[in-house]
Amino acid sequence: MSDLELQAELGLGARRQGATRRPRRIAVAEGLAGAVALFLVLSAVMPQLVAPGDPLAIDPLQAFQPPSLPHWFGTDESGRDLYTRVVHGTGNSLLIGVLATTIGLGLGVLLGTLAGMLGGFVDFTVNRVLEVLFAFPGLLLALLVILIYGPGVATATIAVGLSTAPGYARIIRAQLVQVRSSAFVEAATVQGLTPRRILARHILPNTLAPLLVLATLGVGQAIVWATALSYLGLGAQPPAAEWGAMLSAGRTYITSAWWMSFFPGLFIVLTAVTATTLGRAIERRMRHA
Amino acid sequence: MSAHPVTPAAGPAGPPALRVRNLSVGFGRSGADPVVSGISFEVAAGECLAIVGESGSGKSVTARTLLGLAGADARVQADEMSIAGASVLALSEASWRRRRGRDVGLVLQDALSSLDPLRPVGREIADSLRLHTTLAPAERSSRVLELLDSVGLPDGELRSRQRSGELSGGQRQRALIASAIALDPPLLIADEPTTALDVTVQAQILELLERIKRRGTALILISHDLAVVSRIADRVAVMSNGRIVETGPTHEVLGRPRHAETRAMVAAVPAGKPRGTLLAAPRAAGPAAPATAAAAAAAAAASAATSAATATPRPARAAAPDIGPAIVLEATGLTKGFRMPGGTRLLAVDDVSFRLERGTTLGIVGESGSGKTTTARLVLALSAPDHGEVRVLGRPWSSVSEQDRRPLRTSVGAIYQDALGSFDPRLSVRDILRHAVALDGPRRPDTGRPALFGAHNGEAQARVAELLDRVRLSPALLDRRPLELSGGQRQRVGIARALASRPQILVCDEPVSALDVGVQAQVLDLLDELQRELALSLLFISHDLGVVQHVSDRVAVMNEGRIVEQADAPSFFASPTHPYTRRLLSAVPRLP
Amino acid sequence: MAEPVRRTPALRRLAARLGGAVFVLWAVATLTFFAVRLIPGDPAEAILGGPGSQASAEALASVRAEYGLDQPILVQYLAQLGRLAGGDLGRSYALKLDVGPLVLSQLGGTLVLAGLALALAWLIALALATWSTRGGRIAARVGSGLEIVAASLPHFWLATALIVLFSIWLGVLPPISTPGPAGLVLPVLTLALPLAGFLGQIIREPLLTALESPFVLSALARGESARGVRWNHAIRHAAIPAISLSGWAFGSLISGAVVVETVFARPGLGRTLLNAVTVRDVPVVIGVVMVVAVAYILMTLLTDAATRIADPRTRAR
Amino acid sequence: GCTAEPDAPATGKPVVGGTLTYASGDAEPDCLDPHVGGNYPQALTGTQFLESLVSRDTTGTIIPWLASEWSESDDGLAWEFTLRDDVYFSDGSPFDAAAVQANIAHLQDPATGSSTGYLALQKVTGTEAVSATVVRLTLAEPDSALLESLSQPWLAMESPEGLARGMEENCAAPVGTGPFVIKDWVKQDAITFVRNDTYDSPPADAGHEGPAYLEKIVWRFIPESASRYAALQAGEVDVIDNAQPDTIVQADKGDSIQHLDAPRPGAANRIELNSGTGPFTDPKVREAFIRSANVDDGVASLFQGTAKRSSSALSSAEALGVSRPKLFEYDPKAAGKLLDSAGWSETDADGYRTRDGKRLTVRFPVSTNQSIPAEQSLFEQIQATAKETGFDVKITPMDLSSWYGALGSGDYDAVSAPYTKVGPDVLRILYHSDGITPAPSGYFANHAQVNDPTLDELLTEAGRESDAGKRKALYTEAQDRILEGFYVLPLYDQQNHYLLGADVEGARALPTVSTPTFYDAWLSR
Ligand SMILES: Nc1ncnc2c1ncn2[C@@H]1O[C@H](COP(=O)(O)OP(=O)(O)OP(=O)(O)O)[C@@H](O)[C@H]1O
Ligand SMILES: Nc1ncnc2c1ncn2[C@@H]1O[C@H](COP(=O)(O)OP(=O)(O)OP(=O)(O)O)[C@@H](O)[C@H]1O
Ligand SMILES: [Mg+2]
Ligand SMILES: [Mg+2]
Ligand code: NI
Repeated sequence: MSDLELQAELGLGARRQGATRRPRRIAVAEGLAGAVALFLVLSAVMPQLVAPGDPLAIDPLQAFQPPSLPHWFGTDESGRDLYTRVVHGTGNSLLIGVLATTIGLGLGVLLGTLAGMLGGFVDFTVNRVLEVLFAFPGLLLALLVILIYGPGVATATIAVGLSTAPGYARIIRAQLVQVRSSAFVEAATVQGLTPRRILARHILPNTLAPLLVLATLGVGQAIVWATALSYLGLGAQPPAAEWGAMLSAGRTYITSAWWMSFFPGLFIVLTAVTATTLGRAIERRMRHA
Repeated sequence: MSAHPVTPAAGPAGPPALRVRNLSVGFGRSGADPVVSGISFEVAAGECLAIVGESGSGKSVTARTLLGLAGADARVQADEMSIAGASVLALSEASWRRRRGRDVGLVLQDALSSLDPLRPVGREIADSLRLHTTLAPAERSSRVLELLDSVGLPDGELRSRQRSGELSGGQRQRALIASAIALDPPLLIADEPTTALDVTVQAQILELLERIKRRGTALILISHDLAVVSRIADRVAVMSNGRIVETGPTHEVLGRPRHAETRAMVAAVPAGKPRGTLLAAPRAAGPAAPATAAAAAAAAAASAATSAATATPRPARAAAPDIGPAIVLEATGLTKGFRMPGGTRLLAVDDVSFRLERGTTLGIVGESGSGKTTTARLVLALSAPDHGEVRVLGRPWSSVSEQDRRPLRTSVGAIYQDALGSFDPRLSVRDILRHAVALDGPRRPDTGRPALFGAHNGEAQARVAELLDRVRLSPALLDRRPLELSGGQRQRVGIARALASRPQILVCDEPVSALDVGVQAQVLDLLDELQRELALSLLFISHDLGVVQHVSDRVAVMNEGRIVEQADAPSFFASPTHPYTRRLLSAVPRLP
Repeated sequence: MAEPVRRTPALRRLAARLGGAVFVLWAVATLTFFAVRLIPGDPAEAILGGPGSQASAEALASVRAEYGLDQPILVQYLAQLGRLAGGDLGRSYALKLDVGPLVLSQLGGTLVLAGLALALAWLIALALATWSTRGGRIAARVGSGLEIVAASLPHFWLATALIVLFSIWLGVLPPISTPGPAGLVLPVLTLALPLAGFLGQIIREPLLTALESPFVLSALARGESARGVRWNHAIRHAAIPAISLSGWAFGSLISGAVVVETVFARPGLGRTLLNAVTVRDVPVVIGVVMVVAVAYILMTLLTDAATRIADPRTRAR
Repeated sequence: GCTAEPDAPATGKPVVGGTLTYASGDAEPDCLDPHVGGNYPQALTGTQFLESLVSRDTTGTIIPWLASEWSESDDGLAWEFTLRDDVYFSDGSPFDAAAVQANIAHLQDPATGSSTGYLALQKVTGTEAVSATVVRLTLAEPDSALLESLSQPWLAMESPEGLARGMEENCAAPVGTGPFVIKDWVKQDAITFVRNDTYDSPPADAGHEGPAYLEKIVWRFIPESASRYAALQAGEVDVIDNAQPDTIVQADKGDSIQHLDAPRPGAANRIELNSGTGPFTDPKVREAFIRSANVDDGVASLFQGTAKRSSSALSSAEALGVSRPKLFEYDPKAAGKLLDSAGWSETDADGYRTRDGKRLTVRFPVSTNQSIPAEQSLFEQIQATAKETGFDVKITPMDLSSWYGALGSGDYDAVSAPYTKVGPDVLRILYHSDGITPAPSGYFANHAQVNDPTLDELLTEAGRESDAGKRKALYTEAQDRILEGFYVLPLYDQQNHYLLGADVEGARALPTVSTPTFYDAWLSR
């Protein structure tokens, strides 16, 4: 597959000629996503405000309570309030998502920029490296990282970040190559701009702007990824209130206490959906801007 | 304004092939203005009705409506709409489907993309047969071959297996026509069938349409190119703003246009208008009032011109300032080859030499793929020639490094066919011009580079305003981005940007071929005016001979990478020597 | 304008492909070899049954000698490469089996799982995309909403939900993999749904674009039905980008298989890998990685071929 | 319902034939020969096709199996076993004295890499075939645990011809005398056992004679507990092990699933406190930790009545176990005082005790392979309650190798490790100071690093004592020393719950190490 296709597939940089279908107003879905995002960010930054309880406080006699007024999301096997835990887990989960995406993007930008800008041998080499990385399924890469550095939030974050990097790198490289050969860059040359100025003023801004969109899309996926690692016992460690860990703990009791896995799962899906929706909205706006 | 019903001047008895009375089409909310409002016309068998009009006047919408394809959100109303005497106003989707292709064929405006790029064209053509006949596959294929042959595509065996991407524009257009006439529909609608083609191919298509008409098919030809229309249409209906404003036999409407709209259109056709003639009517000259004396004079002359619909000479050119050499641009023996995937080499430019004198225009014509753009890129030093050399203002240009070239870059400006693509999509018009102005502005003492952000100062702003004024753009557009501008406005911003560095040479690669005649006229006028005032030298590349004839002092014809003929414009058009040139010139349709 | 079709000589292209494949395999082997060296723990111990066994110093030494673990790392690396070149994946530390046959025996199950999931994902994505682009605005919203949600579902959560729904509540499908086709349904669904959401998102845009394109209008003008337009023209355009992403999707399916095979107790590469990783069975890890890399390369070849068939324009490149 | 009590006679007439599917949540063994290594998963599978010299009944009495009788010499340094003369291995070779010799030699051969069996035979110095059916073992010193040791599946008898095939082949399909024979082992998927049609050597407490009823056992590995239970519910499998507390409760409520509760013998599940280094070198701190942990409520809520709180170092399956509930009562106040007196009197901002500016941290590596989820939750609860007293318990879940690594390097203050062995001799393995020195691989069993000469003496003495009364007294005293020294925090018996489909009849757990046997089992469908 050519890089341009890859990028077109991901709906990036696609500036359809004459596309004047401007989104007229904020769609209902986008509004909802915005509200959920606000709630999530608030939960991450000031969990005490959203759920005043202690996420680690146990109460064995209150274990396995189904959702009720005092316990909106029910309680877990140690009688901890699941609503409190889910809210307090937001920060952790979002942090994993954001950090992993940052790592993946950072590495992707580095590799992609190297390949896209220097071209020639560097491009060739980086492309081969990416090909190799692609041949490692993501989870495998993550498993290796975790094997070497031991399980935990930090490792899981790094692992997820690493395994998403090749995808980002390819997109960035494709974007760069496209921008570099675009007519407006040639026009700038004809105007007499120096290469460095062309890079700073035209190429980089036009390459990196779409990354914002990628990032929002990536955060959701990274959280889902990290959950899979938690499920395999390689992610966040108890009793930390991390969604993936909670979900995987809840799975054990799925037949008797559905709420233990339902609510953390709901929040994971909600976050991923919110991030994706917002990312798409931003993308649409940028494309029509 | 009242509707002008169009009735056939003469025709065989029986119901006309198509009759439309008081047709209106609107989109979206019911309160919105209709896009087509109350038009009426009819066409008889063997007759050709041309619908002309500026871009956006509703021509294509009308065509689609005649096949019930106006769109899901379209509101179609009419007193009558009948094909071969049968009303098609309230047809179900299924009955429409039975008629489309059989009773009426449509050749879409976007000829180049109207065939599925993933399917062999033979299949596309056979589809009409598959949908409406019970022919066996083998019979269909043989019919496809016949059709291809009848539209002038020999080698049908091979062609029918090719996909549209593997065909040239003209071939595609013919294949598309073949698919539309597969069932010999009594009515054929052809929407801009020649717009995207170069003259030679255009001539072939027109011939084909004429043949179809002679066979007794009723033909509706939609075009904004009056020259094309004049060649084939029996009657003309002029659309403006969704209405038919004028109608009548072709020679009458084009020869003695009554409506202002029609007169402006006729005037905007550059072909045959001598150099220095104003093309655009003043109302199209942009929102800003002419600021310079010359412009005012031009405007006055223009109104005179339109009233008479004849060529009016404009003020004489400014005397060329007496600085530097008289030959501003010189190309000698330029050669550029490309390696093809198979390992072969394609000589896109082959031993091309020319000289551009100060204050004059050298036009380069040639059909598609003849190497015009490649030549322009060599001149702009966007790619390096394999052999040969380009000199600018007498100094070496193509043979030096980009760094050494940079100081001279300000002397060479460029205007591109795809104006939109040549702008950074993130920048507003203000930023684009400001950056351009800064390059020409004072240089930083330490680095010798332009003091970029000095562009915020008053002087820079004044220059931006001056540039805008020059290209007659309203300052209100300053904060828009290129995507939010019309084609003509974009092209003007492009020109303003090119002028910012006070260039002496302007390289224009197809600067108007994406524009419709009206806008094209404005841009050509503007270039002409700028040349007069600033003594610009223009390298003007186009495949439109009419345009080139209008703007050039000297003309070069390219064919397969070579310049086959080069001469002063008047003698060139009067007495072409090279056979290729003669063929080219004879293919150009002209207004009567 | 007409671009003449140029074809690269098939042989040369094949050679380039092969060269690329060999490079990727070599790099994957090298990377894995050195990465597993970084894993803490003594391989000799792993061979002797893990650190829980009370292996004596002599036993450790003899195992090191037997497996060449006392050699300098470069020698071990070269030996490993030599073995790999000869198609020998070595011997499992823990299972005391030859890795080649072991991995091959597990490969079938995973390939069936991933292949079916890929096919099902395609089916769902196409069905959803065509359904939701035919209906009005609401259908389109619902369709793209479903796709986003499906793409965000963690595999193991989905697996659990499916088990609860189909095995425990409805009692129609076995919750673990069984020899018959019934046992495949839930694992395949689990892998396919998120992928379908992903593919659907990719298909939707080009499908809409294609449906608005002039060639569709011209087909309609020929008398083609809405359905005919969709299936004869639009789908193919919409599918091209997704086809070329299928190679990548296959890789992600292998990742998913680790989870799905664990949940549904299916034998397969994923489970083998996870087990091998937890007991530090280095040869098996390398073996699985190599096999997956080969499968990925083949899959990429396949998707490239599929793209060529679906989109003749790419043949010119 | 809880119908399948271990020795409840099956109702109705047994049906011959049928395939029973067993779903194991334990790891798939690398080697099916339990001599090699010797872990519980091997015991589970081994029980189906291997047999031991002796067995044990539910009262803890050793009963005949492949050996019909035995005798100990007066000095306790020699044992003679009389073997059944009508038993053949499934490869057709006879089971005789030479076979026993070969097995013991195999277990003691370092190349075999036996761990459990090797330890159990530590005192055995020689074997001698007195006749074809009488074998004599000579010991370096008296071993009161010898019979118990020999009853374990890890010391089961395998065909000498089978052993001679070499480790690799033998691991794939060891040959025994048991009621079933390995037909086929598809790695990562299932082992298939088929009936041994010539079988007739059940242990003395079996329900019938002759071949087993079942035609075939399919032994699957389903690591996911939820999947396992769902499969049982759906009827895809007939028996599951490692059942989750909540599913056991559910099963007990309904009629469609039977429950077989068979706690493992040997040590109880417990947290061992490292008295060798770190804060727990101080007995007061150990006691404070134990007092600060609210185990009762946790066990009650997490296990929902399926497990009882233990206050003994030994499993309740061990007749000689001693319980001291008073020592392990939750008493945070007392814990606080103890910490004060031990010098951990300051409290930092986070509420943790400090001494000389150092936080009272308890490093607690947890092996995810060995601790079921409920147990890990219990640790979290202990962590939470201990925090109230001021302990900063750092739970670190690890995979098995890392966990062994952490133990080997002494990087732990508390640890929980199961240990299954028949008889109280397990105490010697776990708490004798010999167990502090790690093997070359880093493995050692005395995680609490108890180094008490008096205790050492008691344990050694008890291991030699063959008089039941004296032996009991010695073990009681030893256990008191261990419990009163606050080296361990007992939690509950090692859980071993099997759930069976309603149509599985006659299955029971062998009272040795509580592995299930399907010799008497049949399917009533
Ligand atoms: N589906 C639609 N929905 C809304 N507006 C439409 C639609 N199709 C066309 N229009 C509008 O109708 C007007 C007439 O369009 P039409 O395509 O008929 O112009 P035209 O005369 O063919 O112009 P051109 O010469 O550029 O092809 C334009 O303003 C266009 O924006
Ligand atoms: N970068 C390139 N690589 C390979 N071939 C090229 C390249 N650029 C141009 N060509 C080929 O060179 C020939 C001349 O192209 P060029 O763009 O100069 O034609 P043109 O006269 O501008 O045609 P048009 O009127 O269609 O714009 C064509 O056959 C084209 O395919
Ligand atoms: Mg049109
Ligand atoms: Mg060109
Ligand atoms: Ni009028």
